[in-house]
Amino acid sequence: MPDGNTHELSAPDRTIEHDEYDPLGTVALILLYFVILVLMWVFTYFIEFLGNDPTPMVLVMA
Amino acid sequence: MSNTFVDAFPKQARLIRQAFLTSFVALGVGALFGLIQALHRTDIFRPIESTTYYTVLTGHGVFLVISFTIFFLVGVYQWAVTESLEREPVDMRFTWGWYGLMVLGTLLAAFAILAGFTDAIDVSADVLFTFYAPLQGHPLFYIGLVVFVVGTWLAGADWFRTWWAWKGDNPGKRIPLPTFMVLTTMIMWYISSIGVAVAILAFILPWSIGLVESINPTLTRTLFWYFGHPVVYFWLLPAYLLWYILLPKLSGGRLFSDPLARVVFILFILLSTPVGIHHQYLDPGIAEGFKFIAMTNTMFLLLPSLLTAFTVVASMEHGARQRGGEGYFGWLKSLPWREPAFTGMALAGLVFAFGGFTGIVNAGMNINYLVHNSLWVPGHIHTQVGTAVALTFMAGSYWLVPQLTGNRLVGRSVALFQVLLWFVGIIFMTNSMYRGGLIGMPRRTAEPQYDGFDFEVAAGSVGELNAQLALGGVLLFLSTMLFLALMLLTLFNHDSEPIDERSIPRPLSGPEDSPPVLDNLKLWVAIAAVLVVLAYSIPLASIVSRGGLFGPDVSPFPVFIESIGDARFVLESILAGITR
Amino acid sequence: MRLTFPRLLLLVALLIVILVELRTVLAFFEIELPFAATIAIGIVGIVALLLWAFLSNDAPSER
Amino acid sequence: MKIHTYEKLWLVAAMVLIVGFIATITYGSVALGITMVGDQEDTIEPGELGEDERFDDPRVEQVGENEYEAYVIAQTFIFQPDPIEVPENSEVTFYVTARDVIHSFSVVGTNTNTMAIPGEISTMTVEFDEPDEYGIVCNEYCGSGHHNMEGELHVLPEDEFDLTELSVEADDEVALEDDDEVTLEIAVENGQLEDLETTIEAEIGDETVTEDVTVEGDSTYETTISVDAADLGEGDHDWSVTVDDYEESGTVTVVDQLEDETEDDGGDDDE
Repeated sequence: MPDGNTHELSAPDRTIEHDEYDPLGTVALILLYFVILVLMWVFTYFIEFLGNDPTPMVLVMA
Repeated sequence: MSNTFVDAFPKQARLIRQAFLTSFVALGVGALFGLIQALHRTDIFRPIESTTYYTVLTGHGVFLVISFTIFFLVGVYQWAVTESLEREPVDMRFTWGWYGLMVLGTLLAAFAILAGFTDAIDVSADVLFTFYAPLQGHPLFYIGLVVFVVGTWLAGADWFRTWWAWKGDNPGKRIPLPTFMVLTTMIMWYISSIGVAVAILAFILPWSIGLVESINPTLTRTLFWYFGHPVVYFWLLPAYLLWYILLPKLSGGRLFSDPLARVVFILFILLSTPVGIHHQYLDPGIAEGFKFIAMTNTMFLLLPSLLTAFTVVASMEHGARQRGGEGYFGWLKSLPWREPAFTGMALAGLVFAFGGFTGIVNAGMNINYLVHNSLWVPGHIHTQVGTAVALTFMAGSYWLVPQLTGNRLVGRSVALFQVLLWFVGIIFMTNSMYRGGLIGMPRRTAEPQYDGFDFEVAAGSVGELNAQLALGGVLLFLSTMLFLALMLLTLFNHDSEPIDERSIPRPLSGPEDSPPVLDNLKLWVAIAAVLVVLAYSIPLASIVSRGGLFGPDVSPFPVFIESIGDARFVLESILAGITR
Repeated sequence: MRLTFPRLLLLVALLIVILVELRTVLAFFEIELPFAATIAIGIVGIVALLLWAFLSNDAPSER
Repeated sequence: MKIHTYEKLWLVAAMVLIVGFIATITYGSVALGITMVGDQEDTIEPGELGEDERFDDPRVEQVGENEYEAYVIAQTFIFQPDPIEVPENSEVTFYVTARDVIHSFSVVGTNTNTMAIPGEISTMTVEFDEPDEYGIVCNEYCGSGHHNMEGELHVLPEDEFDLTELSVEADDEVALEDDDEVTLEIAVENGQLEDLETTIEAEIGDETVTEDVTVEGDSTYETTISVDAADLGEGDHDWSVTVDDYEESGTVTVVDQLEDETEDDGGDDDE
């Protein structure tokens, strides 16, 4: 009886070997991730952190 | 005829079930404590006093990041070694021995912590998971930790022994990947747990029982973090193992690259330990140069995780494409999202990827001023250990526990709901923690508000952040309870068979594609040791020469007898008043 | 049913998560979405998703 | 070793990312001059803070034109001094140490944040431009009262900030018979480096005495103001001394004759 609890892990439709497989989707996802990481980093460092004055500095004594 | 792990290795399955049971008991208690904290620190429901909060907090930390994670780890690793070497431990009595030691250690530490709830027993250890001296817990707490760690050392020895026996029978063969992961993790653990062993055995334990009078707080703190950062990889690597070994199978594909998986684990041996000082960026007494070195090491430690992201996602994509997936993103639809084991691990990986960003912020030396010890940090911990690890363990259990019991998982749809509930809960909770941390809310405190000032929230309000945190905590607790209920029902679901069998598909690119030097564990140990010596010898020498081995006459501050602490506080205040 | 139940559940979860995070992102750009508005948008979004999923006679697209 | 081209590409991208993070931090340190709390200061005996000239009296001190040093002690569960007051447009170096366990000194909503470890002294130099009020919290668990450990940091407008301290010594009782005088011994301490020009205003009963003074930088001006007891007459007289915003006050009693030897008569003298 096919209920939610008995379904099999479905078998692959076809077999793909290493040499015929290019992980295009992975590249797409991970480059997206790369861009998000860079944006978040720039935001967190330059706006959140550097905007959170006062910050301990070496101050040039006048 | 079923072909599950328990059919092949009934004796080992019994031990692993036992380890999982211990792990899940700790999870239940830890989750309850977590719920109490989430409601208390947001001032929504307070069944305890604020002073008792720290007993709860200590329990939450120790039971979850020591007992839950590490008992699960030994279970998974015992499974991985047995399964991939097709071999039983050399002596099963030894195996039960280390399990027993770990249980004993846990019980001792748990007694010391839980006794803090009652005045009837003059024992407590409200020192939190980090037990920074001169806060002083009851000696039983430290003894428990040591016994527990010795148990894990023997577990590692047991797996090495099994491997050596296997190597004798299989000369010249490459180490099977799961066993390789187990052995490399344990090497990292041996190198790093020396720190906490020295901190406790040489300094804190003698001091807590009164053999030595004073302690160097910077030294014990540095030794703690020598262990304290690698330990997070000790929690994480079993999750990595499940991602590398189980996730491709569950996706309907095969592991993309065995060689890179090996490289990743070797990088963890090399880089996990010489980074601990990044937890001490804001500590006085450690020169900025050492902090910079720790920072660069920590940043390079991103590499194995970034590589893992690629390999694991590519393995999932392989499965999706074999199941007919197409396009740049369309293949995502062909993944088995109705399978809780898969969905749980995939979401855990997603949370890990973005939680990793908060780790980069923590690792960035000067930006640490922004977030150090703020609520941001537990936000990070809960996305990483609390989700990447915990959710992977729970999802993994949905596949592993049927293998270990021979019973079919009960309530697959409920299980799917459970992992999604966790996902939603953790986002609610950590989102508010990150936002609270950025405006300077501290971690580890029982109260949401202070008398003298208000937190300035950029958008929304403190009340809203608190509500969100508490809601997340409640959802996480419900999710944990659902998980435990499903596990219990599965345990008694006797007249059934698991829907899957135990075989793991071989990788697309196997070990034969990599140089044998990757399996030369002695070489990696040697390089790791050199790196550790380079990173730590000079800072440690500097700390000892500055403050002395036993410190600049720092007296203990026992938190195990509350009245003493209070009396001392009053005395200090009077003295302070006089000196002003 | 246009979607299977598990997928529907997954989409609802993702929708809630995106909503929570989007609100934070918007706040960084100084667009403050009030608490009540967020909840309202969430409910509308989820109801829309449910309607879309249920008000259809197509067979589930699950493979 | 067989590695897919895309994976090599990602390896390069990952390295770029890592180097980029390190470069950002380095930029912050080198170009912007953000320093870390380090090992600049020698260790100190936490049990003997009272004998250390910096920490025997936790305080703010002026050391240059716009430069100040703040000596701060964190202990269960207070900060000293509290509040810490500094002027706007100033450079303040905090020296923070702990008396008992590990605490932190964290100025809420800023990057001014350090651990306070017994035996070690943290130093941080920061600039305060605008007048503001900040909270200070301890963000390291330090015992059962940890959540009560807070302080305040006030950045004051220049005209409201000073390091002036006023102290007055006066008799409680003065006798008429000896033509005695009621005297107020006044000391005005100026902790700033600039001269302080101010007026001392003393009131005793109905009498008012004013004195324009210049207190030199980093020194104390002492003066005595006296009024004939006879002019005041018998009875209680309130006195007060005002210098800028500081006021000291008390009461002096003028009696017919001192009754030092009579022990019974101190009965009403609760003060």
